[in-house]
Amino acid sequence: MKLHEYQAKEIMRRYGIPTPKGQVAQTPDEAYRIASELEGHVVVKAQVHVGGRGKAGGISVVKSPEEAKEAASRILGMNIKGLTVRKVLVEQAVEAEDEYYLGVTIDRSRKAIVIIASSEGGVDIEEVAAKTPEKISKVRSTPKEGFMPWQARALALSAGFDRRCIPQVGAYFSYLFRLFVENDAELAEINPLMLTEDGRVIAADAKITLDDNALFRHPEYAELWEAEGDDPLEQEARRRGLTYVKLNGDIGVIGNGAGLVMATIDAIKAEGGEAANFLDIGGGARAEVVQNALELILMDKDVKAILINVFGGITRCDEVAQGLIKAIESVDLDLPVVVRLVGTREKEGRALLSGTSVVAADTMVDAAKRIVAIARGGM
Amino acid sequence: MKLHEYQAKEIMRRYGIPTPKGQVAQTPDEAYRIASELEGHVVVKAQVHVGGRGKAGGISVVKSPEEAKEAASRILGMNIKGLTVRKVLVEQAVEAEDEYYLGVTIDRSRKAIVIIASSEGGVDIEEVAAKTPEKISKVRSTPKEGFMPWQARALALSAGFDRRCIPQVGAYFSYLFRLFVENDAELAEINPLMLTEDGRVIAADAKITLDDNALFRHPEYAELWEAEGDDPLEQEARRRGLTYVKLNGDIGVIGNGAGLVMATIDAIKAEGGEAANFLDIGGGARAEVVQNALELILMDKDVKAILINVFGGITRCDEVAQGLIKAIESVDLDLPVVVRLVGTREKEGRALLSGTSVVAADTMVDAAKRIVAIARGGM
Amino acid sequence: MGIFVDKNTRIVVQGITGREGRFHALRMRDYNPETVVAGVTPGRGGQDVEGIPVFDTVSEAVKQCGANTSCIFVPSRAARDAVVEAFASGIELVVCITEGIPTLDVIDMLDKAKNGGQGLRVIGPNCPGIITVGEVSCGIMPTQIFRPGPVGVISRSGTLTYEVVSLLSARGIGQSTCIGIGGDPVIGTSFVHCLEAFEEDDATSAVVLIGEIGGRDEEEAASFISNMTKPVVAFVSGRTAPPGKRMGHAGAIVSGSMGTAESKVKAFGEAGVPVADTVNEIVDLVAGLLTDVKMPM
Amino acid sequence: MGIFVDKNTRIVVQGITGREGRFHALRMRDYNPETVVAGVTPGRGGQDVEGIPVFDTVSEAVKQCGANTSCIFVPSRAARDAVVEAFASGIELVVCITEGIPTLDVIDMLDKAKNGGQGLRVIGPNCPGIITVGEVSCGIMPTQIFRPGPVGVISRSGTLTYEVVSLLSARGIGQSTCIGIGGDPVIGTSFVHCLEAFEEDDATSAVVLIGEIGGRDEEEAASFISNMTKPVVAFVSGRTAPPGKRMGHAGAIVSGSMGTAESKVKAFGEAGVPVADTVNEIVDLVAGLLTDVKMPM
Repeated sequence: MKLHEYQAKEIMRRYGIPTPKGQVAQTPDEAYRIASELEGHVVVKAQVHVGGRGKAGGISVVKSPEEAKEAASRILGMNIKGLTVRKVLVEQAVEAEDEYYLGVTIDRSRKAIVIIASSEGGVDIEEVAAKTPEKISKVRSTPKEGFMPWQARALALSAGFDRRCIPQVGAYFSYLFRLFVENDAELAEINPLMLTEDGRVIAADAKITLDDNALFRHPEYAELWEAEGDDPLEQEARRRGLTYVKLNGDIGVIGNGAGLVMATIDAIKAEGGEAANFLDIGGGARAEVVQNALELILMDKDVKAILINVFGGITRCDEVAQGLIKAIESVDLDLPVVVRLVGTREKEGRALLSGTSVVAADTMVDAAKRIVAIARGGM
Repeated sequence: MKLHEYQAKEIMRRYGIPTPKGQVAQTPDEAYRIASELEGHVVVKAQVHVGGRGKAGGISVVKSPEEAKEAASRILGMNIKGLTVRKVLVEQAVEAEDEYYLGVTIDRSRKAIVIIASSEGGVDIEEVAAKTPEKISKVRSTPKEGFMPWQARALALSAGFDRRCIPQVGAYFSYLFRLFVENDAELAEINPLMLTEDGRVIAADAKITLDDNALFRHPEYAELWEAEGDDPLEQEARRRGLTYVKLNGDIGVIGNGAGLVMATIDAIKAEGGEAANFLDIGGGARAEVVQNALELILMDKDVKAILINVFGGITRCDEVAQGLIKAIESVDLDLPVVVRLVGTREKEGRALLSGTSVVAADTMVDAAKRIVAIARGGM
Repeated sequence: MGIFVDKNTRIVVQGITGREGRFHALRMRDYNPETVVAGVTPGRGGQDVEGIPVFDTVSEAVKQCGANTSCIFVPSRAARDAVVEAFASGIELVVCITEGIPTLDVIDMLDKAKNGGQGLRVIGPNCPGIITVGEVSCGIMPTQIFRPGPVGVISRSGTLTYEVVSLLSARGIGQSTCIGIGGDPVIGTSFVHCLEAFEEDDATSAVVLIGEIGGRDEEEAASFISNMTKPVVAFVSGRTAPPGKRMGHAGAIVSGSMGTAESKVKAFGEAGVPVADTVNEIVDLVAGLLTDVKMPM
Repeated sequence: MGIFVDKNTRIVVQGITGREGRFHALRMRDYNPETVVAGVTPGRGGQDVEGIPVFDTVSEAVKQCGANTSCIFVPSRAARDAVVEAFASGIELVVCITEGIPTLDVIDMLDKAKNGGQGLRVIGPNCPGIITVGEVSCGIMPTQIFRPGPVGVISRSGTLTYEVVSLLSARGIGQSTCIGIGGDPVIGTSFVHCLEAFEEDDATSAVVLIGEIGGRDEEEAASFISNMTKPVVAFVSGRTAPPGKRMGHAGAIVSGSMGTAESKVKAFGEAGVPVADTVNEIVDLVAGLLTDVKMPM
């Protein structure tokens, strides 16, 4: 789960990492009020889960509360890469003498937490890694080992941070690590970390992504979780406990097992079609889960045809078929459906389906071919 | 810092350890109100930092809110081993099928945390250790190693806990360890941990002592810290930042260094006297600290004479003497004072003191002799 | 023969009294009755699950029944505890079926396992387990789709693997060992570990590797394969997945420019590994390879 | 000669730019200019303290100045970090002067030091340091009270130790090494460690042990002394301390029946160790002993 910048900064402040003074606003008037409590230049920043806000016009530096209000009215409601801006962060602008990068994330290959520092802040860290890898320093740790201030100082020194800010960065970096571990983050990033002329260090931008699997340990984030995701279908899916991703095509896809569903979507693409979604109903294929999934797919007005791909595995295919038929009937489906069913008692399952409007397919490739043909040409 | 039972139980509940339903009361009426929200038998327990409450009549099991009120009026204000009861905990009585002991504390010799379980609960664990050591199981760990539920289950099994409660005890014991580490405790103890007939496990009594040195990490306990200690002089000492313990005698003692002060008190006792306090002013002997210490000693109406024992060490004795004289003058002292001063420029220091009413002594033993003579016989 | 598990594997099922644990413990025992020796559920020691003795601790299962492998079905919040207990009690291989374990718990349990000594291995978590065909099944794979044969199968997914195995079996191509390594970002046993073992395994002549988007496991595998003597066929699912979205598996996500299908397909290509575009093509490629290599079965 | 530190000790002072650190670094250098080689204060690298170079990290002090010992004056909340940094950077002995460190921090830093390898030692925390008379002072002890000689001194306190040393020196009895092991509940070096070293030290003929209430260090020492060849005189302060009260030192507390002066005095008595009732008596007992043993100096 991605947090908004303002939420990430709240958490960072709680851990003792300084951030610019400011607050989130949902209306231009609120932005005016917040800006009038700040001095000098003020930044108004769109709060959306997408990169490149600045280039899209989602960030404005202004000189007065009036200008902050104007900027907020312009940015609120703006569409950035398909997402509507509903909140802006209004905060004190910081004059930077230097900009750094601090990040903590998971190193999948090394099965560890990796802590990354760079003297090149304010730009995409992947680009820095590609172009000037010598400007990045990394160390790895684990929840048990921890990350102590002396390690943080050594890391910052080796990344070329100004010596003046070493004691502060040492502290803040170990706070960031603690924040990462205690909140079960996947990413906790400060970019840029600004060094001001008077030697203070401030998190000017902040990103935190939390591990969805660990939310049971963090009931305080349950509300954010509810509201997460900008796509209403993805929100609905979460409410229904389904693993769903909205895609751009017109063929609804349901399958059991993430790899199988991905492969199915790839197969549709290979046949010239476009999947409307990824939807994994998980192991087995109980009727009520299929029904739940079908209901969700039908809420997507882009969907013109549906492909159901189930590998029965341990379950008997005739039982799966019965479940599918029941589910399809219960949602009163009038879109064309192709079903592909494999596993124990496969033939019996297929026989059951033959008595319905559902088209049965033999293989995944066959199923993909049929559904694409249907979606392209009608039945 | 010792916490009261009701405070310890609040923390335990926060960590997921079940405790009997109940609340703390400061008046009989409050006790009535709390008891009327509970069912069946209710316990009213004095909240004082001293063992043997039960034997002293500080615990009552009652059957109605009226009885709870009566018990509270009897217990509130009661004096138990010199401490006045100001609060009672009113809570649901628990019917126990079995009683266990769970404790986490510091193992000084092994430089580790020790986790102790015993199937003999509800009695003094030191006694169990002395009489039936086979009924106690221990393991050691460190903050880094932690204490996982499986270790807790193995410990409880080896201590002879009923198998039914193993899953719960496993969880609660690891919570207790986490509580211990996260709150910088010196002791976190559940005694007894009750197993009810229906297989539930409840912390019927709870003790937590916190590490004073770690209070900077726990601002939430600052208020408790202020109010801690039942002796008003010890409270005043804490406000003044002095290391002070009230004792039973009439000779006020001030020294620099805990070992030196303890030895001084021992020397007074060996000469037949009794110290009124332990007071360590720490390294060096700046005039303002001595003044602060003298002011505190003078608040103790038991004090008839004062012994000041300072080992100058690095500091020059003449400077210390000047400081002492200034401090003694500033508090307008009219009690007899013996000063013993050692270190660099010892003679010069003693010469300075000879011009005052202060009695100078050569050695610690000599100083003890003199002050005891003065306190016994007048000057 | 085969890798990691064989007829000498002795399984304790942690979480055996749960719905899943019980069901699959019995299915594993059906596959080879010798291999399932005990179950563990704290508080249920002394009971049994259709004759399989249940203990309160893994330690008892090791001491009394000689368990050397644990198959874990406990809920995700208890998984780290179960894995660490297993290794601390003398278990050498943990197959962790449980899904939804927080990543930091996985890192922590692997860290503690590593400190437990050499030769300890975790397969998974969030995996369907492992089967050495004809000898032992440790996990939840549908055993009836497997046929004995010379092809090792490694995969990050479950049902997609069954799909491929079914197609192989249908074409008369049997399998030596099939491992689901799991779909989480951090897993105990990577493709490379499996490839190393298959390279040494006399029963295996060729390997099918079923990868997907996310991470760099496939790229590292490609680089390893270029030094292998045995042929490998690869498949990568998620080619059309949008960046920044988790495709069901917690680990199946393209982050920035990391973990794309293109990168993986390219790495295999550069290492000379044939990459199938469809599941059917996997079988064609394997069939082609096997005509060139010695077939031990 | 002497134990733990000698003329080859090379000290880095962590926290050298603080008031205490600076003052004592200069005094230690006064005692033996060879022994103080560097200081560390993060962010102050490149500066110097009256000629002592200051670095940002201990690692630099080790590499550039050959430091092998650290003397720590940082604030209590930074102490754990400083100690762990020292060992991770190649320091072998840490003398931790800092007082008021949370006990769990002490346990954690000793745990991490232990994992750093064999031969690492922490003296303290909350201690006055160590002096090998005539060779090196590492800490805050008033060096002018010491005289070279054959008596090793170990103590849990500061000023009480100076008192005893002053009395010894005044009687013409010199000291080999004097160690303040610290007054906290958990400390790195116990009485037994020091006794082991004194037993092996050619420059030491007898030992004075100054204990106090709390813990079991004195009891363990008593049991060790019964197997020593060198004579030991003991003193225990706090005989009249009430139970359950901390007497200034965090570790000086009688808890239940644990840590009483009686228990300690009894243990020494049973081990045949003479126990002085007053500080003056310590000196009398030592003087008596030394007429019986060879005096190397």
